[in-house]
Amino acid sequence: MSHVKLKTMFICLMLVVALAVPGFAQEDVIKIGLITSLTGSVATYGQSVRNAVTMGVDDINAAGGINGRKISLVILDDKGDATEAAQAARRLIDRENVAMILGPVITPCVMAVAPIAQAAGLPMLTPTGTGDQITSIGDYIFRGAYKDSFQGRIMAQFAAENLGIKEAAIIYDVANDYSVGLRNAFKATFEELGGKIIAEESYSTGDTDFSAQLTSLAMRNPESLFIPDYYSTAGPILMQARLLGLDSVMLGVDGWDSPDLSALAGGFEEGGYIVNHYSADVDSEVTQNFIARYTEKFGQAPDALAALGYDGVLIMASALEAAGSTDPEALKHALGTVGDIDAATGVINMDPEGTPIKSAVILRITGGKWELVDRIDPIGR
Amino acid sequence: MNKLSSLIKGIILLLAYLVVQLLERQGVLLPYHVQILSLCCINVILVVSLNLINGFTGQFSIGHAGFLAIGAYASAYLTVVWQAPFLFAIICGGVLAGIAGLAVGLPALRLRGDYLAIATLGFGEIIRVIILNTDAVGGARGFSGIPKYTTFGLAYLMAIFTVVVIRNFVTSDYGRACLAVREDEIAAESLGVNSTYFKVLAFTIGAFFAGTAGALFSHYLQYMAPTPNQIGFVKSIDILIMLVLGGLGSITGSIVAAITLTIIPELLRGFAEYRMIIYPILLIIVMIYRPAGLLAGNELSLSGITQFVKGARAHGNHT
Amino acid sequence: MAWHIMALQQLINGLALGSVYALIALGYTMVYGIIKLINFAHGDIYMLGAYFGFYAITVLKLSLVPAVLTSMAGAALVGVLLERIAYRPLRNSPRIAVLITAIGASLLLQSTAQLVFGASFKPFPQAIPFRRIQLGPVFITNRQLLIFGVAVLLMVILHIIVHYTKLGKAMRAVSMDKEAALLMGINVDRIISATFAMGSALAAAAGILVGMYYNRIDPYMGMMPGLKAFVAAVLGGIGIVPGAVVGGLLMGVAENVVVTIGSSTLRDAVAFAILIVVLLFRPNGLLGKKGIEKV
Amino acid sequence: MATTPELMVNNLCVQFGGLKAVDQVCFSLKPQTLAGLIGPNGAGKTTVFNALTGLCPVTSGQISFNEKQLTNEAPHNIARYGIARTFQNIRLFRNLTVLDNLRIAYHQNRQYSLLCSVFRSARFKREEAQITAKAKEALALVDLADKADHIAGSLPYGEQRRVEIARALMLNPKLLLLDEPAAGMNPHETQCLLELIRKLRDDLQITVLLIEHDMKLVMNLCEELFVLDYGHLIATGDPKSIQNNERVVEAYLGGCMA
Repeated sequence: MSHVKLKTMFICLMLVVALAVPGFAQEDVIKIGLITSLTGSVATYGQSVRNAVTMGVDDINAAGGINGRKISLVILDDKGDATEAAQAARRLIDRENVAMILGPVITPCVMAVAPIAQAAGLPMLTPTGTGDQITSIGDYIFRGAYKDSFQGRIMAQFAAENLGIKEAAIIYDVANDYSVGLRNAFKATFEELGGKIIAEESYSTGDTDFSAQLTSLAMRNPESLFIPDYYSTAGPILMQARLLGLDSVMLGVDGWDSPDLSALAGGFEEGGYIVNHYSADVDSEVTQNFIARYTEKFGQAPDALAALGYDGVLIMASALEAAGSTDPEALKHALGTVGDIDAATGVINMDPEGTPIKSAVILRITGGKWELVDRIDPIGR
Repeated sequence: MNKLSSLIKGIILLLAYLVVQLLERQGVLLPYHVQILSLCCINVILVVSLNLINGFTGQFSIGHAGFLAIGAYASAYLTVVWQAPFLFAIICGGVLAGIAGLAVGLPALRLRGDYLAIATLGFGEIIRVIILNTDAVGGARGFSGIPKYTTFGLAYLMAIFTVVVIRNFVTSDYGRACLAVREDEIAAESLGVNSTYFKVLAFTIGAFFAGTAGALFSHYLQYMAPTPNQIGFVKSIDILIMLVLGGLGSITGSIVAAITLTIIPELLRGFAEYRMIIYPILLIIVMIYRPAGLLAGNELSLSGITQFVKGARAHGNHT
Repeated sequence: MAWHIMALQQLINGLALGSVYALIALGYTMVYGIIKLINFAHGDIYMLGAYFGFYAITVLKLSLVPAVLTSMAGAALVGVLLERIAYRPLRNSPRIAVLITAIGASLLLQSTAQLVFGASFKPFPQAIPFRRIQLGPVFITNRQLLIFGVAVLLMVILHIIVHYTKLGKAMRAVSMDKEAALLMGINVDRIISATFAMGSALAAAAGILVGMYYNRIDPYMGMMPGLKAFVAAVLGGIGIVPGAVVGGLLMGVAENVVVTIGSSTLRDAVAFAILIVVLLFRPNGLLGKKGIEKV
Repeated sequence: MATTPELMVNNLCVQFGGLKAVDQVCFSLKPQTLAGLIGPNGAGKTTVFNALTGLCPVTSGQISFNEKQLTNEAPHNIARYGIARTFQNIRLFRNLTVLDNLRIAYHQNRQYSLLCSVFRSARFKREEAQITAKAKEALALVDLADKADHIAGSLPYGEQRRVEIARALMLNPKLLLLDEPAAGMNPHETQCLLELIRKLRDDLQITVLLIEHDMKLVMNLCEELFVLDYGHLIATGDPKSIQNNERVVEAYLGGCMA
C-alpha cells in the first residue's frame, strides 16, 4: 500500500477522533443525560422521544430553568442495542457527570442500563419502558409509562366487563417484550374473569406478512382479537385481518396511538378499542398544547412515545424542583414522591416503587377519530 | 531467543494490566473506559475464535453469535438459578457451546462456501428463536438480574488465554492440518489429514471459546436479550466484520481489529444519526485500501516491531 | 372453515408470501451468478425502490406504472453507482472483502435512508383498490394475485433475457469465465454494470409491490425480507434464475405450513431447520448442479 | 527381494455416470519396482491413481495393499497404509511455506496430544524439532534445502514438483504414485528427476508407480509398464516388449490422429 493511502486513512481516523471529543460543559447548569435510539431499526420510536424531550427541555429553559438553573441535555444514541446502551450509561455517569439519566426507550436497553444506574446510585427515569421487571432492579429506577401488566389488565377487564366479550384471540410479537408482557397480562386477567382465550398466534419483529396466522385465527372466528403492538405493526395486521375476513372486535394498546395508524391500517382500524393515557379530544390544556406545538415543530403529530417522552421531562423537572438540588439521594426521594403533575398523558403521581400512578382511558375509533369510551382510575398498580 | 521473547511478551502483558489498574486507581481511567476495555477483551475472544473456523480452517461461519448465546445464557442460568461459581459457569458455557459447535460442524462436512454460511446463519437464528421461546431464561423479556462477575482483569486473562491457546493450536500439527484443509482439501486428505475431523474440531474449539466469551459477556452486561443485535445475525456479522478487517488467518490482526472496532463506535457516539453513516463509510474505505485486512494475513511480532523501530526495510511482507 | 379449505387458503397465502421472497431473491441470484457476490445491499436497494416509488406517487403525483418505472430507473442508477464505487475496486480481491464492503454498503444505505426519508414507518399510497376474488371456498386478494403474477412474469422475462439475448449470452459468458469473456471481446465492466442495473431495477419493482401489498415502508424494511430472500435464493441454488423463484415459493409455503400445523412462535426456527435439512440432501440447492471437483 | 506382490488391483472399474473411465483393470506391483502407467490422453490413468488413493469411488473390483483391502477406504486412511502421491496439476498448499507443506505431511506420525500442543509441553517441543529436522532432510533429498522458508506458490514450476515429491516422502510411504512428474520440465530437469526417482527407490526402498508422457523418461526409468487405453489395460511388460507391442502402437497412433 502506498504511503499516500496510509496517510489519507490516518487523517480520516484523526478527524473522527477529533470530532468525537465532546464540547465543554458549563458549570451553572443541570446536566441531564438522554439515552435513546437514534439509529437502528427502532429509531423511529427513539427519535420521537428525542424530539419530545428536547422540546420539553427547551420549554423549561425558556421559562427560566429549574430554581434558576438551566438544563443541559446530553443525548447519546444506543442504536436499540443493550450493549451500546450500557456503554452510553457509563459515559453519562463517568464522563459527563449527569445528575440523572432519562431513557432508554426500549426495554432491553433499559434493562442493561438500570443495573449500572442502580450500582452508581444515580436516579434514572425511562419515559417509555413498560417491562414489569424494570423497576424491581432497584430504588433508583423510575419510569413514566404504564407497566405492561397494568395496561393488559385494564384492557382485559374492559373487554370482559364492559363489552361482555367471552372469547378472545391474541396475535403478538414473540420477539418483543412489550408485546409479550401485554399478552401475558391480558391473558391472565381475561381468564380470571371467566373469559376464554380460544387461539393465540405470534410473529417476529420485522415481519410484514401475517396472513398465515390470521387465516388460522379466522378459522376459529373469535369474538375479539387482542393485538398488543405498536401502530407500525398493528396497522398492517388490522388491514390484513379484515381482508382475510376476520370481523372480530379489535382490541389494542397505547402503542396504537399514532396519526399514521389509520393510513397503515388502510382505514380498517374502525371500531377498534385501545387503552391510552389521554384522549386528544377531551383532555387537558397541557395535552392539547403539547400536541399542537409538537406538530408545529416537527411536522408530524406526536405518537404515544413522544407524549411519554415529554412527560418524562415534566416528571424530572418537578422532581428536580422538589429536591432543590441534584443530590442523587434527594432526587431519588423526589422522583418517588412528586405528584399532581399535569402532564401530556394526564395527571401523574409518582410512587417510590418507581411506576407512576395515573388513570387510563379507553378510546374507540369511530369515523376515523378516537372517541372517549371510558375512564379508569388507577386501582393500585 | 524463543524463551526470551515469550518472557518479554509476558512482561509487557503484565505491565499493561498493572498500568490499567494504576490509572484506574488514580482516576485517570474511569469505569467507563475500563468497561470499554473489558468489552474489547470479550470481542478479542470472539474474533480470534471465529478466526480459527473461518481464517485458519477456511470454513465460512456466520453463526458465531449462536455460540455466544449458548455460553451467555447457560452460564447466567447457572450463576443465577443454581448460584454456581462463576469459573464453573464459564467452563460449562464453553463446553455447551462446544457441543453445539460439534453439531454445527457436521453440516460443514457436506456444505461449502456460501451454502455453509447460510446453514450456520440458520443455526444461529434457530438458537435465538429457541431462547426467545424459553421462559426459564426470560424469553422475549430477556434474562435479567445476572450478577456482575466479569471484571476487566478476568476478561483480560481470558482473552490472553484464548489467544495463547489458539496460537499454540494453529502453530502445532493440529493447526497445520487445519491450514491444509483450508488450502486444499484433496491434497490434505491424500497426505493423511482427516479433513472431516479437523473441520469439526475447529468448529468445536471455536465454539467453546465463543461460549466462554458469552459467559463473560452476560456477566458483564448483567442482562441478556434475545435480539438480533445481541445474540442474532447482526452480532454474528459484527464479529465477521472485525475478523475480515483484521485479516483472515492473522491472530494479531484479529486483536487489533476487535479493539479498533469496539472503540470507534464509542468515539462516534456523539454524532447521533450521522454515526451509522460514518461507520460504514470508514469500513468501505478500509476494505478498498486493505482488501486482505489491516495486517493482510501477517502477524505482528516482537521481532517485527523491533525491526520496524530500527527502521529495517524488512518490514512489509514478512514480519 | 373446514380444515382442508384452510390448508388450501394457507397454500395461497404461502404462495403470495413466497412470491415476495422470490421477487427479491431474483436480484440476489443475478448478481451472484455474475460476480459470485452476496450483495448484502440488495435488500436496501429494494427499500430505496419502495421509497422512490413512494415519492414518485406522493410528490411527483405520478400514476402507478410511471412511478414504478421511475423507481426502477432510480434504483438501477444506485445499483450501478454502488458497484462502481464500492465493489469494482475490489474485483480481484478475496470474495470475503467484497462481502464486507457489501455489508458496509447495506448499513450505509439504511442509515442514509433513515436520515433522508425519516425513521418513521410510512403508509404506502394505495394506488389500486382492495378486492377479494372468491375462488369457490377460498379466496385470493387482488394484491396477492398481482404479486404472484409479477414474480412469475419477471422470472420469465429474466429467463428470456439470460438465455435468448445477446446481453444474456454475454452475461453467461462472464459468469463462467471472466478472462475468457474478456478475450472474446466482451466488455466485462459493462456487462457487470448491466447486471447490477437489472438486479436493482427488479428489487425496486419488488419494493413498490411489497410496499403496496403490506401498506408500510421504512428504512429497515429490506433487512429481514432481504435475509429471507437470500436464504430462498440459496435454497433454490444461488445463481440460477428459476431457483430463486422455486426457493422463494418454497420458503413462503413452508412458513405458512408451520403456522398452520404447528406453533407460530417457532416459525423462523422451523423454516431455517427445513433449509438446513434440504441443504444436507442437496448441498448445492434444489436446482443447483453438483460441482465436480477435478483432481 | 520379496516376490509376493505388494499392490494388487483386481478387476477395477470406475464409472462416472454412464462413462466407464476404468474398466476391468488388473495389475500388481512387486515391492521396490519402478513402474509406469502410460497411455494416450483420457485413457483413465489419473482415474486409476484416484481410485488407488480413495479420491474417487470404485464402482467394482478390489484394491489391496500388503494384503489389506483398500477398496473405497477414505483417502486419509490410505495415506496411513503407506501410499503417497503427487498430482498432475501440482496441489501444493500455495500460501504456506515449503517447510510447512512438508511438516503437514508428517501428520499421521505425530504422537503428541492436543493438550501437549496447546500447553507446549516438552514432548511437543521435542517432537516438533524432530518433524522439522525430518522435513529438512526430505528437502535435502530433493535438493531444495535452501528453499525451506519460501512460500510454496512462489517457487518455479520444476521446484514445486520436487517439493510435492518431498512432501509425499514425509509420509514414509511404501508406494509412491507420481502423476506426470516431468510435465513442464526441460530435458536437463527431466534427467535430474530420473536420477532422483532412482535414488529414492534405492535409498528408501520404496515402490514407485508413475504416470508420464515423456517416453524417454519412461523407457529409461521404468522396469515394468502398464498401458491403458479407453479404460482398458491393453498391455503389461518391460519397456522393450511394450515398445514392440502392436496394440500399444496402434492405441498411441490412434490417439494422435483423433
